[in-house]
Amino acid sequence: MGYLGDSLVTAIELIFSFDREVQMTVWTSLYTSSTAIVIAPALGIPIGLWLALSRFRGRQLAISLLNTLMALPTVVIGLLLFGLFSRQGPLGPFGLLFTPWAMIAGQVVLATPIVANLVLAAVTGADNRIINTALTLGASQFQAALQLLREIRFGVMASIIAGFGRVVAEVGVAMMLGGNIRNSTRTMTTAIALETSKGEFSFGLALGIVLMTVALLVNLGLNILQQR
Amino acid sequence: MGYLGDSLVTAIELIFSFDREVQMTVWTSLYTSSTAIVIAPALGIPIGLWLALSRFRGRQLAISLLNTLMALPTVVIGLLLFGLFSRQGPLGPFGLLFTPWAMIAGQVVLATPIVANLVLAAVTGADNRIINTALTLGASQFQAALQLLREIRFGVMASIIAGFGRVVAEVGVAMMLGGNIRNSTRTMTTAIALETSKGEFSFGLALGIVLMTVALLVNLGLNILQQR
Amino acid sequence: ASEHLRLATTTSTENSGLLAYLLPPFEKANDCVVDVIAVGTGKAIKLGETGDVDVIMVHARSKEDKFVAQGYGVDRLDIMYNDFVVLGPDSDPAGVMGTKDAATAMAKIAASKSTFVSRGDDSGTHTREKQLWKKADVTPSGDWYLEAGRGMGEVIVMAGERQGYTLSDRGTYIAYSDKTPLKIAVEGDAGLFNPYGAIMVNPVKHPHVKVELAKKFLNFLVSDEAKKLITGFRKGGKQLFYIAE
Amino acid sequence: MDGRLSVNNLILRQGKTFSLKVSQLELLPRRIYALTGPNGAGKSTLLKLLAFLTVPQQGTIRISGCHGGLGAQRRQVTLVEQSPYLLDGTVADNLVYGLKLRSITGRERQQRIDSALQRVGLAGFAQRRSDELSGGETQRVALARALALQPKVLLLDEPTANFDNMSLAIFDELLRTLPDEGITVIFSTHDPSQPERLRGETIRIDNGRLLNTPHRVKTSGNLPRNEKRPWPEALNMYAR
Amino acid sequence: MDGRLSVNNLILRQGKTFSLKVSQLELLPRRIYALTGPNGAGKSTLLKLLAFLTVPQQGTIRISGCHGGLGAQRRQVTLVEQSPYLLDGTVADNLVYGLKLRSITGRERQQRIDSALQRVGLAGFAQRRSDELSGGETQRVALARALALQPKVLLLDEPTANFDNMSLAIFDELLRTLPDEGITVIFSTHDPSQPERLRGETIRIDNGRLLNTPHRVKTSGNLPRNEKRPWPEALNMYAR
Ligand SMILES: Nc1ncnc2c1ncn2[C@@H]1O[C@H](COP(=O)(O)OP(=O)(O)OP(=O)(O)O)[C@@H](O)[C@H]1O
Ligand SMILES: Nc1ncnc2c1ncn2[C@@H]1O[C@H](COP(=O)(O)OP(=O)(O)OP(=O)(O)O)[C@@H](O)[C@H]1O
Ligand SMILES: [Mg+2]
Ligand SMILES: [Mg+2]
Repeated sequence: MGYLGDSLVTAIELIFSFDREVQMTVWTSLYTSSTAIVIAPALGIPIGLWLALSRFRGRQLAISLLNTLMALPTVVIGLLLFGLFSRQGPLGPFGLLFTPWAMIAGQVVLATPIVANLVLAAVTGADNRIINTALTLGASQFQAALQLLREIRFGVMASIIAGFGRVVAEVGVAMMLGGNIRNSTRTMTTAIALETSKGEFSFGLALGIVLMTVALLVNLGLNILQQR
Repeated sequence: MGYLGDSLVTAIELIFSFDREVQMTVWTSLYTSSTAIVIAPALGIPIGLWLALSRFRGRQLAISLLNTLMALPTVVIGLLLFGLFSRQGPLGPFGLLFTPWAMIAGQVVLATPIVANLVLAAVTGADNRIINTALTLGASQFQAALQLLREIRFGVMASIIAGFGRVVAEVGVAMMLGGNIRNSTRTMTTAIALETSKGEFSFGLALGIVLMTVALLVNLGLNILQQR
Repeated sequence: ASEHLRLATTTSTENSGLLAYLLPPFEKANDCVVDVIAVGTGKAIKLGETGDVDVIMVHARSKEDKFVAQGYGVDRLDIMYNDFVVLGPDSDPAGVMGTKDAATAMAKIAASKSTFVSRGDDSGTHTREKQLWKKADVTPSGDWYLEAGRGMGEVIVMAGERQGYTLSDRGTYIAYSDKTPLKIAVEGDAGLFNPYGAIMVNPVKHPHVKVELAKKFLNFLVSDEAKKLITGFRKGGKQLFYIAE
Repeated sequence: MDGRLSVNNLILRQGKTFSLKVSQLELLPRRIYALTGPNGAGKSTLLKLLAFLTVPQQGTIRISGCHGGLGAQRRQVTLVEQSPYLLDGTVADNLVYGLKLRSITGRERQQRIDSALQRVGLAGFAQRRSDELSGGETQRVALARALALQPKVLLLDEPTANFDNMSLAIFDELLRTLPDEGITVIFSTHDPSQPERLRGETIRIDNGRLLNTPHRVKTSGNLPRNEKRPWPEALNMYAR
Repeated sequence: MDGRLSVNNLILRQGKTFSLKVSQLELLPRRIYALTGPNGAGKSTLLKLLAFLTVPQQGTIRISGCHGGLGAQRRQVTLVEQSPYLLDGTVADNLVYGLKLRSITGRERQQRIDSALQRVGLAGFAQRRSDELSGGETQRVALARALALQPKVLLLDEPTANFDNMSLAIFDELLRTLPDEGITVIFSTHDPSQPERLRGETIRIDNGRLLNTPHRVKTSGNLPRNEKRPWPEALNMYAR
């Protein structure tokens, strides 16, 4: 436990030193995660809505499959997309491997099932009069779905927050697809992993505290957004 | 993409070869995750319920903090608990480091905020007459809370499934606290990470497919449980 | 707008801090950036095979030769070497402290069934460990032999926690020396030398490889300037890398 | 004539035992119809069908003068459900929603909101939160929300169940004026005197079958056997 | 005398404008009380307080012969809400729930369920899913669920709002027998004739103030100013 105190001090120093490298890492973490968590709901919310509202044969199986995708390890996503982005892969010519775009793609794959599942759960638990109310007031199917989302926004926001937490905390995708390149694709988490592997435990933990601080700020922001 | 086909074949071979080492790894993954996902809801559900149902100053902040805990990287949890379990740490004498128990502890820390947050969201979205209905039919506060959980069981189950997905897919805690020891604390995910670091991508991916298969079976089981 | 060269290398070179010290002069002189992707030896070679990097720098001679033989790489150069050490706890249950011959020490460890933590990850270090066991005529197995499947630093920590022995490169040990109770038990054996090689990814197989820059980089690595930097690099007051003669 | 509702050969099965069958039903514009029948007769089920919210397993419902699909037809009709759902937000938010969807803005929007709330006796309630209303207030907000839309056909499912006597009087008054505004009203009720008071034509339903159709008497020929006939004899006359 | 409800100096503020104040109210065992008043008068609010579901900001509610805390008092009283929530599952599941909590098992449990369903005219509904009921059926299941518990005090919030005439008759009949079974009934209603029919004592409420208390006439002295008095004059007499 000895290094916990050190870490706190180091963390505070790190935050207020405005060290360029640390800032860069925070920024990489933030903008990859944020981009991913804008794209993931754009895919996950419609999937969740559709699975919740439609009835078809094999729906239960589809839900179980979606549940299973939440258990997709980040390394596996990394491996899969590596095959896609690698020079020999179909997207190889675009040279996306070891760039933030590859990381974002991996994080979208990671977060989408989470968002979809939790939206599915929120819709399933929602008042079943909402859709009909919107429809009879003149909404189209699409507008009614939007209104439904507005009514269950707490659940939708929870799905987005869970997805954000997942991508901002993940290492595997960032490592495999980003490559942990200094000043380029190094994120908070890959930096923590690196420092830990160097034996710089207290520095690693300090970076962890910085990451938590950033995440708290983001969540406070989202919370305020939700209040409105 | 070339290795994708290879991986599928290898995965099927692995599953049907009943290789003792692979079986052992699957088993370690399963029983640590399962134990963790029995303990985490025991902690997370009461926290989520309490945050959803009580009103106190600072509640919004508490919720934001809980949201933030979902962004806790597994390496950071590993570092924190390492300090606790290491020989010099307060729990050192128990010799838990590099045993499944340390992994389970880390996974509980990982899953509890997820379960708590999603239960909070489910309760917030629930019909607000449920508690009063139970109370007026003679339930104690505790029994009413239980009935509430029964009514929103889809949301509660989603929180558990999300937690299970998180712990079964995680690498950091299993690495840091389990040590990835062959035939002892090696899980599916640490094995995948190892094979990947060796450059054995297709074998890593094959293990990933095995893991997904196991997760699918678990989810189908939970789904059937939920149907009842 | 400066050009990027991608170098896949082992964690030991990156974690020791050598590259952060060695690369800037090259980057400055050639107006380029070297993107270092620090991974396990196996994965570094794999990234070379798939053509996702331009140069690899690793320490596993047999694998390097295979890499070149299969046509994935060209222009293999010996860059430098450091050495391995056998680490053990103060209590020294196998009684190997100060032994000069590594294989003998390994045999003693096995005979006394003292805990030994292996990298178990097919890394350069693991490959060397297996060679040593072979030389000692031991097939390690049993409760005392822990195959961890993790990075060097983590394995040092694990061996420390378990009061066991392990094989480490000197650089990582120095980085961890204040975090582990382990001491050097065996060092200086010629069988513990650890050469690093650099290989350019074959531009015939992977046309997008930045041949010009990669060649410049390889030339730099064996230049007098680099030699001076490498031998001058100190950590904790100790020299970590030596130039191959 | 626009706004005529025609139902043909309608069949809807629901649950294990219930089926609603309507071979033919014509509802003329600018009239008031009262739908009466015991609990579980199928009143709400029929109203949901007429609102195009459920799709029958068989048969058609058409609204004359409307040549669009389901969505277009739905826009002509508004249903106030038996236990209405108020959207999260204020009372005004609830009234605004449908107007927004119809791109009604500015002065007209405000006028419609004010007038609708006025008509249900809830002037001054615009800024109240929708989840902090009493039972009767909730029902009246739902009614105002529908009125503001000025639909061709207004479907009301037991709209006055939780109304106090004052509101009931207001409601009766209000309903009588709607046909003149070009609105057809179909409401279900358990109040035996309400159809008469409103000079509405009564459609009686039981066990999923219409016992009469408006404008002409019908034999109970298609009434299922074993029917319990719980409707008091005294009411066995056709209103108006 | 057991089961006497005493309210003292009760104050509950709700929302921005509404406050409920009851300085003194005594409800005697084995009687029927009708709570009447316009929408938003505070009927539901008062009933929730009497059911010990909300805690007043000031004042006390006590049930005589019960010496436990809130939980124990709550067990003596059961409220059927204006818009009741049925638990997920079957009708039987809903009736079983409270009985299970009271450890009533076996034959007695079955008897109580059967009898309660019978009494609300829903015999044969036990295995119906609770989310597949009509509005009136839902209300009647909620009533049966409360009856099965045989509480000392039964609170009913507009229990007959969605009832058909047949059920209404059954209900009136049922209610009249409850006092003999040792049950005090307090129900709210908008049906002006219902209190009389049931020979209940009327408690009139408006704007959160009681306009009378049972057993003795009260001046409207504590009636807030600006009161709209929407209650028809004709009803200004005290039932029984
Ligand atoms: N979602 C549903 N699934 C299956 N059956 C249903 C469903 N909703 C209602 N029913 C059944 O269909 C029949 C008609 O119900 P409906 O709600 O139309 O009755 P209603 O005439 O409106 O009665 P009430 O006067 O009680 O409101 C009833 O037997 C009811 O139990
Ligand atoms: N949750 C709430 N928060 C704030 N105000 C509320 C809340 N619920 C009800 N009110 C207000 O309190 C007052 C009393 O409401 P209550 O539900 O007790 O009326 P009621 O007499 O039952 O009316 P109704 O006959 O319409 O059911 C009303 O003005 C209502 O708007
Ligand atoms: Mg109905
Ligand atoms: Mg009320």
